[in-house]
Amino acid sequence: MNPLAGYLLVAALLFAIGLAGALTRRNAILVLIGIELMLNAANLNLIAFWRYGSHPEALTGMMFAIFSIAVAAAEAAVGLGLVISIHRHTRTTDLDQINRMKG
Amino acid sequence: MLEKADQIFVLLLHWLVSFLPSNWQHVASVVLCVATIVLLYPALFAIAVLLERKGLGRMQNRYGPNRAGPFGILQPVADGIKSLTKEDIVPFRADALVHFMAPLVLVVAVFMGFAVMPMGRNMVLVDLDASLLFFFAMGASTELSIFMAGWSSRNKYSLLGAMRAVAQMISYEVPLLLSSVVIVMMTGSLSLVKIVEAQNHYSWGLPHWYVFTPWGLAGFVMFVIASMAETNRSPFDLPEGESEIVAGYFTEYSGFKFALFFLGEYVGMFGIAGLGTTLFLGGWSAPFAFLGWVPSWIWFFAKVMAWICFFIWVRGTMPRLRQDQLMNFAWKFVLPMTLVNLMVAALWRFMGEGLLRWAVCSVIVVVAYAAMGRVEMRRGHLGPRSYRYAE
Amino acid sequence: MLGEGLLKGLAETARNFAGSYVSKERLTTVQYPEERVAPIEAARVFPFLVYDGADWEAGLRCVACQICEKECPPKCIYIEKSKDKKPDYVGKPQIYPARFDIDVSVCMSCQICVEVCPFEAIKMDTEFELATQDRFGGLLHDRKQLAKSNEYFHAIHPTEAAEVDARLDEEKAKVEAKAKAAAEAAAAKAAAGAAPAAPPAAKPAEKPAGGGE
Amino acid sequence: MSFAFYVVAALTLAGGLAAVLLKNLVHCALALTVAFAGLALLFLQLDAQFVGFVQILVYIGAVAILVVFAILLTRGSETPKSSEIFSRTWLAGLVVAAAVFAVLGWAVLQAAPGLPYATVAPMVTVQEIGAALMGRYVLPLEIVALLLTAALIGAVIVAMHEKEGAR
Amino acid sequence: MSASETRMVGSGGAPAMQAEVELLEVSMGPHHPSTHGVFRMDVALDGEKVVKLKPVFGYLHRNHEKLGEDHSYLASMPYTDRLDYICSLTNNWAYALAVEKLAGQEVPERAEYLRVITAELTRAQNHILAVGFLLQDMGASGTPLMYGFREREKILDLFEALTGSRMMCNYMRFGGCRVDASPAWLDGARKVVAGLPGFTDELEALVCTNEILMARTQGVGILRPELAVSAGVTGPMLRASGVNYDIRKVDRYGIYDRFSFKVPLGDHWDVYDRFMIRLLELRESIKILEQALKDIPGGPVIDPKAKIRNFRPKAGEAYGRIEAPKGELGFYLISDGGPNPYRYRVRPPSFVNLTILEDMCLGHNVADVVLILGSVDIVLGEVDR
Repeated sequence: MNPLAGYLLVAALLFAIGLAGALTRRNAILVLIGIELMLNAANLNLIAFWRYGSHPEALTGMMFAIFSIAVAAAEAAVGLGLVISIHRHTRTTDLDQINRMKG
Repeated sequence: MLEKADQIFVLLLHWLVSFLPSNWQHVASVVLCVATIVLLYPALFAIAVLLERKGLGRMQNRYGPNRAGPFGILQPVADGIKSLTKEDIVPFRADALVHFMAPLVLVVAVFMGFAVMPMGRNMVLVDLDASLLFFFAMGASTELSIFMAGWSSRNKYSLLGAMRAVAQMISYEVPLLLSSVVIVMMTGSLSLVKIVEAQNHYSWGLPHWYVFTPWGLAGFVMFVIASMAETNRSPFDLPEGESEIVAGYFTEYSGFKFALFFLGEYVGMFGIAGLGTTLFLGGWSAPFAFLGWVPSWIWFFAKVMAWICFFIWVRGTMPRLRQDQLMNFAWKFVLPMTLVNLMVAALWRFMGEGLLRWAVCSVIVVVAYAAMGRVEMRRGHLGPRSYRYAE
Repeated sequence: MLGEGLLKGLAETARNFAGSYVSKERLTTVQYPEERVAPIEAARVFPFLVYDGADWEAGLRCVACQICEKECPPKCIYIEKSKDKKPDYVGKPQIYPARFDIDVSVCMSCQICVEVCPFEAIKMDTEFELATQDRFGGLLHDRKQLAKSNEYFHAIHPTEAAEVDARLDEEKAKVEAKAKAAAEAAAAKAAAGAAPAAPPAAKPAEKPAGGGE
Repeated sequence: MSFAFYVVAALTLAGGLAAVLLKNLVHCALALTVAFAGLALLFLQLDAQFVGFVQILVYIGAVAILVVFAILLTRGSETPKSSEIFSRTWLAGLVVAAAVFAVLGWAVLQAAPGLPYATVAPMVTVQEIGAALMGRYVLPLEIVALLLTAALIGAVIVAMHEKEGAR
Repeated sequence: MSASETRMVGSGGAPAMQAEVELLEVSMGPHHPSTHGVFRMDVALDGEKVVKLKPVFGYLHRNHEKLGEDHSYLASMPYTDRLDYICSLTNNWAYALAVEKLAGQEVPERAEYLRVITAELTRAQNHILAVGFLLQDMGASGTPLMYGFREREKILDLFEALTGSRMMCNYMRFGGCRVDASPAWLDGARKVVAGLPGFTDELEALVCTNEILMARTQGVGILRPELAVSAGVTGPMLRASGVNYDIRKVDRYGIYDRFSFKVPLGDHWDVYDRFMIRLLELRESIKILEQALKDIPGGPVIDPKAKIRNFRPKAGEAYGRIEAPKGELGFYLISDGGPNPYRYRVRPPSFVNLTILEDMCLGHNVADVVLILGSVDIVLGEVDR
């Protein structure tokens, strides 16, 4: 098989797993875990395209991946901060129960 | 001849693998190197433990272990046999798999760091372009193993200890990284080999180690502080502060797994000492030009052991900090200090040679240190007191 | 400046570290089984029974008055009186302990038995290596194990033993003088011989025994 | 495709699957780190050393620890009842995910023959990356720096203990 | 939604917030390494902050008071050694003082001097040890403690040479002391006392200006003077709270009015003050020792009329108290004329000082609890009796 296609398939599968986790789990933290997996799958795509692309010396894919990692770290920090804050208000992290806009 | 002594291990390796067919040589040399590292550091660990116990003993006006073998030098062997033959207890409610994995993950992670450590001239397993980053990445993954140990034991003290340890290690990783960044700024490389080479030249017989510059000294001090915290050494040993939380995250470990934790901790210490040596103390380079004939690996290990001795000395002297004070110290003193140091390093870079930059940089570093120390003491209303007497 | 106190402390430990190699003052440990500290005269560890002469059974000063048994705070002394009597150091017939046991595991080395003994019969030993493998029988010392000669007493507590001997000699001299006087009186009276000598000598022995409660 | 690729890919996918399927949240977080480690290895296989190490440093050293702390702080480390793991709309979610995978997989397989085949591994030093970050990509770098600062402050404020009487 | 409901009712008030926080209940002790013996604290933690602390003691209860009523007056003397087993000589003195009051006995002058010398040596070694253990609790790897032990050994050697035992001295008798001190012993004591200031300097250099020590102890475990007085706290604890109360000055028992010494007082009422007050008291004890060892007269050490056997004080009651190293140590005795006391009661300083533990600990960290407990300087033998 084409190596690039292999990496892309792995990334797609990982993305789907992350998406399924984010959509089906109740716990807010697990939804965040799913989102992290999806972001990582995207990173894998970026790196794979950079590696097998025609201009690897331009570093575009790698730069994208680096920025994506930085953004993902920020997202995780804020997201988990929100989860903790919500937990402090409602004593739960169950998304089915957090259904009100009022704190 | 002296050249040979310096390169003895490299030559030995080449000689050994030359017996093999050429397509096996690469694999064989890697395996041999890894085996050497995996055997060497536990041996050093045994020496360090003995040194620590004897040194602490002497500092406390006692002998330390002196019964096993002459002067107690067989004590590590006795300890090893004891821990190997002890019953391995896993608490009933513990998460057996995670409980089992935690020490393994720790040991693997700390050993990985040595892959990029230049232990002598031409003595590095892989000369990565980003070896400093690799080292920190491996250091970061030890935190997870500590969390695994604390959480899986199902013991409140373990969990408290693990939370403390992880919070502490995360906090001090930032100053640890930032204090190394000045070196990267000056060398222009993340490769540890290049960093050592940049320091390995002499003027008037004195080496160009980074510690002998204002920014290098400040970075070195901050690195030492952060490395003590990173390896959970006194005065930052509160994750295992036995007077508070029994033994912290490895309370529920016994026998061989406990020994693995102990090993991991010490090997981690060697790792960080080796890194500090490489970054600030010129790695394997000799301290004086006329001592250049001594094999480079001797210098490296001598410096690492000196570093360990300093850790032992500090442990023998200092009480332990409290959790919130530790955090405050990291975020409000060490981190700002490393940031100031970054600026000083930049200034140094752009001021050009001369006494002026020495004066300016030293003044900035000293003033910043004194001012921040003062603020730190003022905030807690700390200071020596005088007492009144009633007749 | 921040860190000054820490540096001072580091200097202090370094001084002690170096000092432990040169000065006895900074390394006071005595390596016990090979080295021992000089014996301390006042030391008290565990009681023993003093005997005079060569035969321990005949020479025991103890007359089984049981004062020590009563006064012992943790009650670790067990005494059984003998049915018969034997002569003591002044030659008077006295009861002797048929059984005299002290339990090492209970004794707290307080020396009260020594203080209350009117006969200088029980003294404190300085021997401290009393550990055994048998936690019941081995720790219960009977009178044979407890009996130690007056010479031994002199060896471990020379000052105290000298005082004790002086006191006993004085008493003995007094008793002899009394006996002599009695004998002379008896000779003067030219009546029955040695019989009156016994009651006055036995009396001081019984009086404290009754009053010790 | 090398044997190593299959092993690492399997490890990554297994980690990912375990992370979304396991009951106990801490186990999920640990499985997540396995997935992260596998991804780092994949990056290394793709000759992206720097990104691989950054992946370990950031994801295993920071994000995984953050997740674990969040789990402990929300008392989520106890195993929940099986009925409470999945959301009420789990079927819809699963269908959507499957559909997404189907589309992506189809696209990849469609394009596979035309994709570039193994080229020579690009030699990129860290110095070049640094130069690029400070040169062509300096604006995004500054924006990310701002974003990180904002996120840092935001996360601290959101998670800070509310002082009594503050509201 | 019940959780959020309670929240609305509580409307953010402090009690509701408190109730809502999930607490981590930790049992510290009885085999916890820092509880100085067998002592337990049921601690409720919010994070690492203490919100509730319940001291549990009695693990070392040995029926001391009842034994005292069952034993003769003399036979209780060795038992008092075991109350505060660090300072047996001061325990002896307090008990002897109570019995002497009860029986109306006089003490010869030389015996009074010997009592002061041994008691102040006891105070010195107790304070050395208290400071050492406090630092040990702080995690100082035992170095200050080992230095303390080194110095304490010299004092214990003196005790052994005089009384025959290192810790369970059983030295004082009603109407004096058991044995006389030889001139050689007094010379030895002078030598040891001459070495103590040097040791104190060493300890101060090692720890007193240590920033970590200051950070750990200053402002921690504040005991307000009003609370201290109302709870009956005594000894260095009370003086560290700024209350000038030293029974050596108040009662002038024995011959303490003959010596010039000062009472150090704390102004910040925290652990650091308690730590420093002990060191300063050590220096004052050295002063007393120097004076006492200079002036010691000759003469008998025990009242010649004192009875060892068959001691029966007349009916009545007496309370004898002294300034023990840990605070006011008192013995309360009622005699009905028999060989045993009718009632025998001990007022142990550690026990009373321990009662305010929770008040000092609330709002502090677990690590501080260990320190605060260390600064109280308890000995469980005395707390549980």
